Amino acid sequence: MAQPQAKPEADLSLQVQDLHKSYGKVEVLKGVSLEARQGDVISMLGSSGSGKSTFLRCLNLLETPNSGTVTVHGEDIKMATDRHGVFKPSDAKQVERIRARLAMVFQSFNLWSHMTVLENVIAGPIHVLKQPRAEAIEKAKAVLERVGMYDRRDYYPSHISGGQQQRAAIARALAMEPEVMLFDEPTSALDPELVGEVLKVIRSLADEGRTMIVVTHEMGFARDVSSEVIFLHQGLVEEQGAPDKMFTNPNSARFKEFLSNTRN
Amino acid sequence: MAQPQAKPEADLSLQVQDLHKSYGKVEVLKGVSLEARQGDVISMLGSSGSGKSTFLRCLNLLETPNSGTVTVHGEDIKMATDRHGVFKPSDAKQVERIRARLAMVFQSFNLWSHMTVLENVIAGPIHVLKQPRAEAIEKAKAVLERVGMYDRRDYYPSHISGGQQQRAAIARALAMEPEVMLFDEPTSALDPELVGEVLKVIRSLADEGRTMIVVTHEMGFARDVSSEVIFLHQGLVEEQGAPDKMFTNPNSARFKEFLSNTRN
Amino acid sequence: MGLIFEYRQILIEGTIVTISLAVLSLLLSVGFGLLGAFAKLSPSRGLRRIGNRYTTFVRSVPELVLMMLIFYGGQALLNDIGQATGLWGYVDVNQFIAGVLTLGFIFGAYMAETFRGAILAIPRGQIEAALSVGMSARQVFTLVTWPQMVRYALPSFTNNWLVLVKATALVSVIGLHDLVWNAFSAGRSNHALFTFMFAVLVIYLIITAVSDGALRWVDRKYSVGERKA
Amino acid sequence: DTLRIGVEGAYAPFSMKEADGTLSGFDIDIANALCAELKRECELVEQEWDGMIPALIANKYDAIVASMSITEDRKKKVDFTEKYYATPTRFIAKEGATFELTREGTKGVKIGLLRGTTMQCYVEKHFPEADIKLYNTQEDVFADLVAGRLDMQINNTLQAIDGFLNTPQGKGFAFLGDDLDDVACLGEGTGIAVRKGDPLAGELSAAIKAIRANGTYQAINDKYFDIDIYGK
Amino acid sequence: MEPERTFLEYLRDISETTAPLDFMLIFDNLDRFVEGAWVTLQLTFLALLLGGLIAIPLAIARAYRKPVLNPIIWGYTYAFRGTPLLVQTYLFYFGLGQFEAVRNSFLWSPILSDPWWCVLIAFTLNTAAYTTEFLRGAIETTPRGEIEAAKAAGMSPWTRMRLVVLPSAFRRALPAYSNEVIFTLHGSVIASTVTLQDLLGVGRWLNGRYYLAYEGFVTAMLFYMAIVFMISLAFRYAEKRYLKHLRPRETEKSPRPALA
Ligand SMILES: Nc1ncnc2c1ncn2[C@@H]1O[C@H](COP(=O)(O)OP(=O)(O)OP(=O)(O)O)[C@@H](O)[C@H]1O
Ligand SMILES: Nc1ncnc2c1ncn2[C@@H]1O[C@H](COP(=O)(O)OP(=O)(O)OP(=O)(O)O)[C@@H](O)[C@H]1O
Ligand SMILES: [Mg+2]
Ligand SMILES: [Mg+2]
Repeated sequence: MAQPQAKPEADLSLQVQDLHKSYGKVEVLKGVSLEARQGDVISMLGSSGSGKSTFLRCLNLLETPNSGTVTVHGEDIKMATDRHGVFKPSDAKQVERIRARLAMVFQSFNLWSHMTVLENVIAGPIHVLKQPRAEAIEKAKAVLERVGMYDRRDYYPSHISGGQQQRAAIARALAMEPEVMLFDEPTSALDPELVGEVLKVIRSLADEGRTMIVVTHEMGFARDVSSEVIFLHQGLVEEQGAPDKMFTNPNSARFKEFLSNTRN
Repeated sequence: MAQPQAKPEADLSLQVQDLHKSYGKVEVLKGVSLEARQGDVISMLGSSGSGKSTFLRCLNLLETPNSGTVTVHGEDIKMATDRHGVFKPSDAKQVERIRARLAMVFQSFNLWSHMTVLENVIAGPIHVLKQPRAEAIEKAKAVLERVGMYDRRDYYPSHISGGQQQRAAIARALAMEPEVMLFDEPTSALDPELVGEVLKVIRSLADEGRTMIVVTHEMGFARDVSSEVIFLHQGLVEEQGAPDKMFTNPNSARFKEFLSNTRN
Repeated sequence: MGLIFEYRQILIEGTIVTISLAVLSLLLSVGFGLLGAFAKLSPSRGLRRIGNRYTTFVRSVPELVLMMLIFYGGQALLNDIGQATGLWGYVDVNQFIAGVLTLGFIFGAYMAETFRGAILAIPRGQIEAALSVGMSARQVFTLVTWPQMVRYALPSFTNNWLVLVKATALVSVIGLHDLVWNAFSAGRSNHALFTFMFAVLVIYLIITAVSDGALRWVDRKYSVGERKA
Repeated sequence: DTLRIGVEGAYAPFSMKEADGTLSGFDIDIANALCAELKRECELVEQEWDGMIPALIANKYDAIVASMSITEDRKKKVDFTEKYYATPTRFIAKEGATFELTREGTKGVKIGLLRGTTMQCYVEKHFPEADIKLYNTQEDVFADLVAGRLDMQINNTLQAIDGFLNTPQGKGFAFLGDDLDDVACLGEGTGIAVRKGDPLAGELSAAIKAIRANGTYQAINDKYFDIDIYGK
Repeated sequence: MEPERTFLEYLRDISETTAPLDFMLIFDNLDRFVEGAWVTLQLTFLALLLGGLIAIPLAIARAYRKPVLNPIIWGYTYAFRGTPLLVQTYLFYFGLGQFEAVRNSFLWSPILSDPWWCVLIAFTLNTAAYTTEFLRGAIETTPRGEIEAAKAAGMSPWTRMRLVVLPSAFRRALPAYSNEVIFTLHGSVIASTVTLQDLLGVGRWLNGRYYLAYEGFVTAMLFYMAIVFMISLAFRYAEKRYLKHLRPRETEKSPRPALA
């Protein structure tokens, strides 16, 4: 069980303040804040449609928040209102740089369909991190081995099973050796054995000092691995805290209900 | 807990015999057989890549098996070897008719992206079952209500969350009021509360006498709801039987291992 | 400019021939194109072979030659049959119909490739989902394949259409007098080829503008449900 | 039954398009006069020059009245009537040009001419080392001569005077050398082509004689030209 | 030697008199056709290459609706796709030649006076316009999730374009691109109207020289057919190679007889 420890301010690897996001008239995020120190594993719980994916997508600016700030390792992502009155990132280079340090595993995987699994994994390291090809392949093979996808490395995404696609997507994110990882339900398509495997991987990454935000429906994982749990409800943080406390003694009525309806 | 009961032969709603399927040189299914009586809920377990999706896809002939027979309510799906030596269904009308009686929820949802959720749900009833439009809409609304998607009925699939997409896909299958339902990990994208809801729906469908084959990674569901559990391993049925027996006293070493690696 | 006004009658007549020929052949070519695309994507090896031969052969022969082949060769064949059977004497192949059939047949092969590419671009799961609810091949097509395919096919379809509009000029070799033929013969009769060429340009640009508007509308109509990047 | 006659429609002043879409010109008037003489109804069918003979053979019309020279090569494919006019062929170049009209003198000289005419045969036979450029229409030849892409061109004198030298475009250009002489290539004048073995050739020849005799021919001739184009 | 020569003469005789096509004449002029084919191939493939290179940035600018560029490029593709290639070629060749100023400019003697260059320019601009439009379509239909994945990996817009968007768009456009290649090849016959001796030019030359009706066309046609046949093969090969991921999960021939 990972203990949440007090860490110095400098270690703050990710800080989000008062994030708002609407689609048209529907406000999906109504002011979400979060702080993650290096090595933190933050689990995000929340019911379907509560805005978890949207939140992750805002962190690396795949969605532009309507307001709020995102700070990565002390660096504020610069946002500005352009002349059409649209709030958006103002420094494209900065956004790229930051995205390279935040890897994401998508809920729907989003593997590049015209590349084999291996090509998917090495694309980022070669073209973004500028690793030599041979080195990237070496590392990719190790990563694929780690998620049990080594023998499928030359398959196209459309020719592998759902769980294999998900593992390929995880491998792709791992290969970027990012400081912060955003996982959107990374074990949804996996069998219980593999869930265990993948969660082990996540735990070991945390031990290496990487910061992770994991959207998950695995209560066990949230309780055992994470340093902090956030429960999102209708676009707001309903409850947040250390897992032991949250699971044994929840404050919020909604979270209590959520827990009690969970079959375990 | 549903008890597997001995039912008369006539009730055999689905029968599969010695199904084989290869992709190129890789043999994915190496002879799988299965019998489902009316009202049966058969859970399929198995590790990622073991051939579960392929098996479901063979049942309604989205994949053509290399050999084997599928019998639905006593009706053999006619297969024949054409003059190029390819084994395939020989009666297209029969295949359509049978598909209309076997509804499927895909692992990757496969919602029609140019239709709203409601349109997705009514398309089959209107065009395949020839229900009047008004009636189809009525029923669709009820079904959407049942999975908690009523208020999102006018959204396009690309504008809803993963869990909402999955529920829409379940609603689409339910609306066909099929005799046999094939679920491919129907709760993978759902939060624990909704998992409970959906499993309740499945249980109630079973009580109505529908037959279901559910690929799942939810051990709890497999144990509590299903009348039979099948454990697939590397394209073969490794173990099969009543859930109580399987979970408390497994025979196969592989299934034992699978269970012990399951964090629960 | 005065000259063009003077010759407006034959320019208008030519334009009408061009447009009606183009529109009718377009309809025909869409039909041939869909058949061709389905043949080429069909699981049946025989159909695939027919589809491949159609697109390869028709596209390999220059349109002009094919047109002459069908028009003159078809005429000869018709006459021979008439003679052999004694059923008819000399019948003239109607130039307009021959033109429409030939252009439709030729452009069907191009449309086939366009449609095939578009169908391949549809996520396969979408079609599988349709099959799994028991839709017939026709229903899968009208409810799922077509609405999604249109979006992918449109740019290349537009190209084909624009080439087709201009290819109608080829029918002059079989004696149909389209816009280009009429304008050029007027231009040469008056040593004012460029003036008339200019008129042709303007008329074509108008046709293009109108079709562009129509196609944009189609694009909007078939892009529902797409998240814009 | 009607007599169908193939004409070109873009070879002023022999055949051209009027604003109302009707055809006019020397060839057209002659064709109509011949029909009147034969007391047959006539239908004029417009056809591009390239496909003139193939369309005749394919029975799209029965005769060609389109300023077609009678040559040995063409006779292999079709029959001809007697000539109905004959005009000499000459070279045209910039005024004061000094090309020598010999094999050596035309080496590398750019000569433009209309494809598929008797001139092509002549130039390729006599000046094979020239840089011969083939055009689809006479208008294009004139345009390139003016633009300087050609050193000279070869053409039917009547057409050259009417369509070029007497127009503003033709300023500064003049005939070069004398009338050319080579029956094998240039033919024996302009005739009407019919399908091989068609008795129509004889009937049309007789009709040509008749309209020359009764003055119809002369009237048409004078309508378009200052000189008598029937030749010797 | 003797009997062979008579045989040749005999052939020539048949060819000229009884055969429907004067094949000996074609045979005698085969070298010219080969030269013509070379001109055709050169023009077609240079135009496709240059046009393709031009089209890529234009298509990108169109797909992403770049403010000022988009309407300008649209105007360009509109004009070039909307008007006949013949007229465009004429305007480049004869139209420009009409002006004194053009004739006296430095562009005249090496480039604009030469039909080869005029035709190449016209063809290139033409095919670039068509290619721009269908490539734009293919770029616009790139699955959104795949672009997001590329963004999330921190790829710059250029890398994203090069690695994800274009490769996927090219693949989707492949079947339609075969149309464009063939259109350009067929369109290249227009070269013969401005005195170039391309394949059709040679065919027309032959017909004109010997007052033939078919021989030149038929021979040219056979050459064109051969070229398109090779193009089709190339595309089929390219699809096999590059569209692997689009192929349905398909079963190869069943390895053993069906048990049913
Ligand atoms: N087109 C194909 N070509 C080759 N192999 C394929 C193809 N499609 C699937 N496979 C392989 O078949 C095996 C079974 O795939 P299937 O999708 O049935 O697995 P699954 O049991 O559903 O796994 P998961 O739980 O991950 O969804 C996998 O190992 C996969 O890689
Ligand atoms: N493009 C869009 N337009 C309108 N509404 C949207 C759009 N995208 C998402 N939404 C809505 O925003 C809400 C939050 O979506 P989000 O994907 O963040 O949910 P989630 O918490 O990840 O759910 P899940 O667990 O089901 O994946 C949903 O109710 C969804 O319908
Ligand atoms: Mg989500
Ligand atoms: Mg699966």
